[in-house]
Amino acid sequence: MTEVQADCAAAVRDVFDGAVVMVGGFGAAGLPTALLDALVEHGARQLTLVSNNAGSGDDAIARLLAAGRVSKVVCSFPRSTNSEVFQELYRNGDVSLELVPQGTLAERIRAGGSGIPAFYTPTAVGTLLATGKEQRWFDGRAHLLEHALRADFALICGEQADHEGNLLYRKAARNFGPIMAMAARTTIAQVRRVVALGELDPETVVTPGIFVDRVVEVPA
Amino acid sequence: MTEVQADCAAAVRDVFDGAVVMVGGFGAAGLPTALLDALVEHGARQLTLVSNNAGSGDDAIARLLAAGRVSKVVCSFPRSTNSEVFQELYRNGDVSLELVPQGTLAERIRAGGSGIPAFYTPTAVGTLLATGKEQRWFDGRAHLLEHALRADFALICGEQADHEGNLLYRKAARNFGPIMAMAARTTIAQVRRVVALGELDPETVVTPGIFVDRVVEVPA
Amino acid sequence: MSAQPLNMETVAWRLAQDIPSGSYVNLGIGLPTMVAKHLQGAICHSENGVLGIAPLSGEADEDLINASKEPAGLAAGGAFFDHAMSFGMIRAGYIDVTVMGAFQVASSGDLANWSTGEALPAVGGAMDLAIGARQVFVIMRQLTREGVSKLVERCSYPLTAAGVVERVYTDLAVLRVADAGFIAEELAPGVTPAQLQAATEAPLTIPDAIPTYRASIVEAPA
Amino acid sequence: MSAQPLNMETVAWRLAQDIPSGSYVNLGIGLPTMVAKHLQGAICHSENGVLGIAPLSGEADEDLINASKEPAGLAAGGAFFDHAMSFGMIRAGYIDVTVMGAFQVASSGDLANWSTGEALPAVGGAMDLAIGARQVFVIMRQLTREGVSKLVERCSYPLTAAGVVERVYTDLAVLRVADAGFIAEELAPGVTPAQLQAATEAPLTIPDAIPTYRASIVEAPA
Repeated sequence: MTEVQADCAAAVRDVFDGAVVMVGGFGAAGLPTALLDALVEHGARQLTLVSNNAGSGDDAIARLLAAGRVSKVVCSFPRSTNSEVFQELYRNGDVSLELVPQGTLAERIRAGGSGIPAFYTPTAVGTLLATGKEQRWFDGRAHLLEHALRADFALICGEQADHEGNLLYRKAARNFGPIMAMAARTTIAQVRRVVALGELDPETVVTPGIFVDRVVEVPA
Repeated sequence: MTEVQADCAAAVRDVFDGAVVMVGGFGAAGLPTALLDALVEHGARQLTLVSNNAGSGDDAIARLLAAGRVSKVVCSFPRSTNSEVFQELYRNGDVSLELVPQGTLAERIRAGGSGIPAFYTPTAVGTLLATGKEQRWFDGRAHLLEHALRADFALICGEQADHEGNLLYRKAARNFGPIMAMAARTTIAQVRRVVALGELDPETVVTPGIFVDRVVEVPA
Repeated sequence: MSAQPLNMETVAWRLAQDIPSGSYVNLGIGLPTMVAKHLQGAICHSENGVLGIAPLSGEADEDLINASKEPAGLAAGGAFFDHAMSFGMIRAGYIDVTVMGAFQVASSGDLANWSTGEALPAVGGAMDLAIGARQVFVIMRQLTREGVSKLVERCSYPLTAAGVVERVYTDLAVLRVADAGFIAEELAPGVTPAQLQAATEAPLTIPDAIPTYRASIVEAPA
Repeated sequence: MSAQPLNMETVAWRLAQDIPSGSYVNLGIGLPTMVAKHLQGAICHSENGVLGIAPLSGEADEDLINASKEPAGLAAGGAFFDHAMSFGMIRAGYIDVTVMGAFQVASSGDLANWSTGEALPAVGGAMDLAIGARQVFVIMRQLTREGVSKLVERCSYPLTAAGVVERVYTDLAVLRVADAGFIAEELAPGVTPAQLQAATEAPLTIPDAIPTYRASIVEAPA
């Protein structure tokens, strides 16, 4: 059952201290800014953030970090342009980092959303990021065992949603949205427009509503 | 590079004896009938067929089987309505069968198309279909190790394609098409309509052309 | 065995009463498809890549079929997707209820519904659904054509999955799988506790005050 | 070190000549993005879920950015997809060429381009692209700002991937990675074999008859 929420505050009402929160977006594209701002307001602490980036300038992830709400970040590229907020927290030991190659991050999230607990990948074999990981050979090539990532909440950004929670995205703002929606117990989508049931073409739905728990309209 | 082929014969011209051929479709929906008929005509033998079903009545898979071209079938549901052709070949030992749960079949194909050599799944634990498979526990639950499936050729059926090979499907005829397109060295799609570059909305493309090598127009 | 076997339509109706509006439901091949028209507000998943699959209402379309490969319709708000996503949904626990037929159900919740040991087995999506859906409901006649109970202490047929069945709906009763075996919750109309007991070859508890359910549908002739 | 360093634009042009029309290409962050405008008929992949990414031509759209997070355009025949598919494409070998920058390339083909041991490393998609693409081309200046060769016998910086680099395009030469080390194939305009040798701290073969390539583009001021 998908609920259409009146505002972002209602949509993030039950994010609890210590929750694992996936946040969609690649740079600014697909970043669920309004939901993140509501999360800052909401006040949950000790969050584990799973996202490709760790904030840039004073974007919404940087604001959440600056508010001291995040204790751990799982991401591929924390050193974005102007990621000073994260860098200072990290230097001071206020936030820990699990650095994951971007494709492995995506595949771990997709596995979490697909009932696959673990898989093997050739990425990062023989590198520092293979430290402590099981290595195994398939077809004459070394691979690493990687585990699924799941989350308590996913905050994502879509273009349109209907009342069943079916989602469309816009251009490259799609990025992590579809797989994070699958991997979270509670998926919350901010969308530019909520439309009536039947308005979306069932052929073009990218994220079926079964993966989406709450939608909230946040016009561009 | 995607080639638009003049006819199905040209599209399947280089399927070789002993090739592994994935065939899309779930029942009649999405079955690439014209390509399969061209494959019968083409004459390649000792094929390994990877498909959900093993023919029904005198459909195109049954015709390929009846022509004696297939030595092994990897599928989830060989005992469809009227699958007599397969049943007799199987009973006589003329074709071997690897029976795979449907979800595991889909995931193995998807893994093959995603550079993932193997993964763990909870499906089939403790059943006859787990025989000989490595079992491993994750989060207190038993899982089986399953290996990726790749193919030399995939024959699939789409609704529209452009000259870059971008594909749209129609309704439930989508089924195995998108993942088989990813998992084959050479992917051949019969589509109801080939359109000019730029006619497909980049938001609604289901299978990007990078996965598609040949398209051939076969009007409904 | 003198129980008057219920029309399975009534059993399908009874089962549907236990599926809340808004549930995501997968209906297996055969008897389970009878449940479809009794569902209220549920959203049906078909493993061939459809959410919102519905009974056919209009012209048949060869590209829109259900898991039984029969022509189907699509509810407003439906969506199409590929097989990998469809079974990802199943394994990851997004399907609230799967309704399946069975050859045997054990009092441990073990399910046997894919093979009776025949030369050519077929499994389809049964194993994925059995381990993936949050609840597995079985609908079946309680006895085989030969009069043998399909509720057993231990399955003699190959398992589909171990310990997964939560509830069983037969032409004799509604049963729940519990630690101590089957617990009968309701009797089908016209069935006595003794008849149910005689038709069950597994640990079974029949509470003294077991109610008989009344079907609010008009039964078609058996 | 007295070699006149080439404008990297020329190097980017030279690299682009080795990418056939119809290739699927991923261009990394930094110098590799300079290759884009010299490509002829290649289809560019951006790991954030785009095929057909193109230089911006028109108004910037915040939802259409490249892997460097800069506004971009889309070629006819482009498509959008999610991150799992994007990296599935990469790992499964669908990207014909990835062009990357580097801190160091070893004569074994080892690539170091994600970390110089700083306190806060970032990896992005570099490791996936390095092992997944069919060919890894590196574009970089041959020397660091301190005048140290980035072509080395063994990388001192942490590896991105082992044994993956096929060709290196520097401001001094075009080099191929072979079993016996780097083989210089062409010299950049104005560079002598002695200058190339002096700027290389790795096994290097410079054929006697090595040609000098001529750039057919007008160089912008360095």
